[in-house]
Amino acid sequence: MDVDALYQEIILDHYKKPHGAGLREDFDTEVHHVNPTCGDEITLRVHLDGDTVADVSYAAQGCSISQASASVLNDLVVGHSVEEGMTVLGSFTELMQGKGKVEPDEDVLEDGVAFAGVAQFPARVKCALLAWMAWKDAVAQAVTEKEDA
Amino acid sequence: MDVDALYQEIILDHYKKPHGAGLREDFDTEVHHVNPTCGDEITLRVHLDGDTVADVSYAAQGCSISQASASVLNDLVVGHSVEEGMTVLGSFTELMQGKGKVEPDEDVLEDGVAFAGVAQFPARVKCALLAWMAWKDAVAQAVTEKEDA
Amino acid sequence: MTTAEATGYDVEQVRRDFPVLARRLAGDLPLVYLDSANTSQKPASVIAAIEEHYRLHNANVARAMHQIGAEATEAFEGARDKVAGFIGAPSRDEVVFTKNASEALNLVARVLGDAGRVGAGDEIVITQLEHHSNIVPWQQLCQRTGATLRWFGLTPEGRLDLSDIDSLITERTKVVSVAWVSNMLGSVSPLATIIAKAHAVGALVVVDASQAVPQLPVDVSTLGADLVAFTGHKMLGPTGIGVLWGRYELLAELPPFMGGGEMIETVTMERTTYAPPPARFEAGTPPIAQAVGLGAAVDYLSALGMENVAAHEHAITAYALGRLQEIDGLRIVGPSEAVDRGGAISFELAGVHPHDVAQLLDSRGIAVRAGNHCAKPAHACFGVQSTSRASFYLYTTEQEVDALVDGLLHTKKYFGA
Amino acid sequence: MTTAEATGYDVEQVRRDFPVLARRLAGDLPLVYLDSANTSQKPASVIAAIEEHYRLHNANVARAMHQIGAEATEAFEGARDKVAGFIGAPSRDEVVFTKNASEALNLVARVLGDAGRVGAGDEIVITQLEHHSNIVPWQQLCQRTGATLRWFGLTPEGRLDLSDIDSLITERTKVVSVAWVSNMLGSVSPLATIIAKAHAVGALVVVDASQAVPQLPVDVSTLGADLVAFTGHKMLGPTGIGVLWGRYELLAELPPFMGGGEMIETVTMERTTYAPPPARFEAGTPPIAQAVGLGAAVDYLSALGMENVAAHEHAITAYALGRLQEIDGLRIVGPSEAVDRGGAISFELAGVHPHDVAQLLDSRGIAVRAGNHCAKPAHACFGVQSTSRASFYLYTTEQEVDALVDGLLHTKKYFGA
Ligand SMILES: Cc1ncc(COP(=O)(O)O)c(C=O)c1O
Ligand SMILES: Cc1ncc(COP(=O)(O)O)c(C=O)c1O
Repeated sequence: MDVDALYQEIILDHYKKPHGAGLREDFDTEVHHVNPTCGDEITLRVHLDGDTVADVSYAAQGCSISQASASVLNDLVVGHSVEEGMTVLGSFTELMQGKGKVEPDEDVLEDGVAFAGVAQFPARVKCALLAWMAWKDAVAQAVTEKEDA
Repeated sequence: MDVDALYQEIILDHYKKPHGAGLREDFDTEVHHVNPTCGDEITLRVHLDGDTVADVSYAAQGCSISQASASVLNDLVVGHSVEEGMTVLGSFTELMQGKGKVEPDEDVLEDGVAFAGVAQFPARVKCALLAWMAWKDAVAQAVTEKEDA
Repeated sequence: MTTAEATGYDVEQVRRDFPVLARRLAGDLPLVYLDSANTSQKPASVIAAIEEHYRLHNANVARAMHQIGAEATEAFEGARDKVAGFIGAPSRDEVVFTKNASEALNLVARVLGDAGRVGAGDEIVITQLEHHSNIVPWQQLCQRTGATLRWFGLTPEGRLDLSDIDSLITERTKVVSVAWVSNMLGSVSPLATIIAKAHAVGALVVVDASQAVPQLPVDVSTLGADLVAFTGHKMLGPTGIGVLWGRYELLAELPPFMGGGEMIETVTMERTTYAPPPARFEAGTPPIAQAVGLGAAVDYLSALGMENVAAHEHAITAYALGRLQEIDGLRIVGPSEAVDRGGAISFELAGVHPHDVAQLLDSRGIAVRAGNHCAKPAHACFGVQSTSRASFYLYTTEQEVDALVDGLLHTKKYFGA
Repeated sequence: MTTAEATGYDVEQVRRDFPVLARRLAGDLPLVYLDSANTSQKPASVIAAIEEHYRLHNANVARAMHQIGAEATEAFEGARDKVAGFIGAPSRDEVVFTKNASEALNLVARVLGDAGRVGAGDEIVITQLEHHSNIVPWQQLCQRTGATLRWFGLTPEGRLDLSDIDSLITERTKVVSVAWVSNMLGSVSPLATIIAKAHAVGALVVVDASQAVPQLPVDVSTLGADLVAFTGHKMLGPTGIGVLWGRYELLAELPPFMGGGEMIETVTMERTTYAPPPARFEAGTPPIAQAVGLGAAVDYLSALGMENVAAHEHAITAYALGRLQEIDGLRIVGPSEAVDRGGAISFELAGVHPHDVAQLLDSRGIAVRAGNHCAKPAHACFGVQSTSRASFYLYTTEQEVDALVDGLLHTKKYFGA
């Protein structure tokens, strides 16, 4: 269990300069997720433009892993279709729950491959997934609202 | 821990032919005591004539030790003064709680010395004391009632 | 029939796994342990699992992020997985660790009251063969809520008398709580009938499986009960741990029992929200090393095979019932044939009080229990205050039963009975 | 001041009694265990006592009349004697075994409600530094009864703010429940003042001594509290056991918490009467092997001498407070001087999240805790969501504190903070 496998350079970079951080006013739905075991929190807003994720804005309190993963999430889903985003979510979740045995696909996950090492630290998997679970929840709500409207 | 030290001949004799068993109508007070750990029960009546214990009658359900000790109690206190009875109670209790290290006084305890072996069987000490505790309780009540009257 | 034929494992070899069975008692007599319904003995693998945990992996769980904390958490949660698998739980999150079966039953009674699922005018149905731990919590709940306690009686043979089931379990019934296997009479309850009837009127079914899980293959996913309680120390595991299994949706609806530790989602001085099951019901530091030990116990039982354990229990019980009935003046309180019957045999020996029976047997190294076995009402049913009880487990041999019979014959002679 | 001067025993020799302290972690690094406020490590004597119990003397207690039953009972009740002696209890019957401190506190909250000693309009006073286990049970009690929860706040230094004691503890106050030593801030509560005030208005005083009994000489006979809770696993004992001490007359007045097993006097289907304390509060099979282990823990602590344990705790805490404050950007949350202070030090490291601190330290074999330490409200007081916490015990050395400091400097560098 090499701690450098966990804290990849890419992760520390995202942590220090998170992409798309902050809460922006244009949004369809907002969710607040908490990781009760460690207390990490995220407030996350999703703005859809038709089928496209126009923006994901967020305020996150938590460790480097959870903050960096919100930043990477922002990179990976904004500007893409909801469906594409869900595919990435699927790959990312699979990687996280793979106990270090899943080979990440860099074409899909881009900077997200840096999280491969997290899968070897069971206690930190939830940190990496916090933003993604919040995003899934917010998107699902947004889609439902659009359908109902 | 020789079981024959527990079940002395004298004890088995008292068990098979208890002295003074049965509940008689002439009495001042009646008590009902239970040993919750084993369920042994005794209903015991005391009849005082002035300072003298005129009768102790009882209905006991329980093991050989508890039955035999009620029988020995009857021998030792009926016809004696309350004070004498209390002295015997003191000696008997001391013997029981002595963990086998107290030398019984045959002049005071008579057949009660047969219970010396019980003291080596902590689980059975309560059996031997059940009737005596009931008697103590009943006598105390009887004395209080006479004083109040 | 000899047990060797009926048992799918080598009992003598199994016995070597249990250090205490090699114990010599006073007079250098070997231990003949016939008190397994009270508590079971522990195989070396269980003892070693606990020891190793404390020696190498001891840390608190859930809260710790360091290596030994992760090890302890994995061991503790791994034990939950093992227990879930062992009883066929659809989800590991349905397995709540308590301190014993009694806590599991009290937990249920308390939270059903707190949730308002039992109130004045409602009825709770139990049976007359219950262990005190499945009587008193319901009496207390009735006292707190104004609900009424009702119960099934017993047949002269010592089985549940279901003849009045239609008048007992009615629209007013909110909970039916019943032992699967009686710890005193040995009888096995007709759960299917009771569960069907209870569910037909919308009542919850609680099963006290304290004597069942150690002896029988159990599959809660097909049992039909809503909640099932059992205890670690009767199934080769350590003291200090019990289990409440519950259907997840039901557990998720119920409020917590005790508060504190990791059963919370968030806490402010004003208000607390609670974690989902099973954490919601596990206040404070859980029985960590005990869960590890229980996990090892479950591994041991699974390796033997619960079908084999059940077959052995059946064979040894049948053998004992036969041999005990050879003794003049011995009366079995409970079914005298090994049909729908667990391995606890309570009996009276004419003219000798149960405590004297137990004491005499003990002087020969034979450990049985004497008393009311925490089942006073069942004793009252049979007009007795106490009985002697011999109970068997996967390590019990026919020779031990023979020693019991010899001891009882000696006891009769000793007391001239 | 070095710990060698202040400590009345040889710490290096003591360390050899704790098998886990010889553990090598990933990278063949030695374990530096600084998480003792979470759970303590166990000396070999405690592990051996548990092992020997299961190997030779395992039986259920109270109910068994056979030799191993008597041995188990003697060991279990002997542990009660030891615990009673250790805390200066006037009577062994005042020592109730629970599963942990949380159960002890919940027990009290439940039975005070059941007994009608707390009702609508009444007030319960706690403090903002409590562990969740001394908050949530009282919130639940208030919810059930309509009573009101009030609390002492904290000073900026992290001590109890008693300035409003006269308006907080009033004639309406029925219970005051307070931690003796905070598991997060480390501060020691001014119990004498609080107890005097509470008793002056006729309120009961409950003391959560979970962090005090492991560290300080405790004498309940002079403390003045009515009820005291603590937990075995933080004082060298096993998991799965806690203690509630109570004044006998008070315990004798209180109704039972859970029902079942040996907590009864007599049971019929209609009605149950209860055994006197402590049995009344011990439903079901108690934590037998755990009591045996706790007894061995108490023996170990007594042999070291609690004055010596306290002196060591004080010295190592003072040393750590000094060294930690050498680190730029490190902020101690709680008193920064070793005055009226226990050995838990929570802190923030600017720019690095506590989980990352803990992870980096773990990569060097140093075990600290990160999170809210089951004290969310205390964290909220200081405007933080979580902290890192290093906590010490009788086996902690200055070298381990030095390793912590080096690890923190490395952590700062690693995260560029
Ligand atoms: C101050 C305090 N109170 C209560 C507890 C709860 O103890 P347990 O988890 O053993 O119930 C703890 C420890 O977690 C504590 O530190
Ligand atoms: C049928 C039954 N129910 C409940 C219990 C209570 O189990 P525990 O004492 O472990 O709580 C027992 C055992 O004593 C039992 O035999």
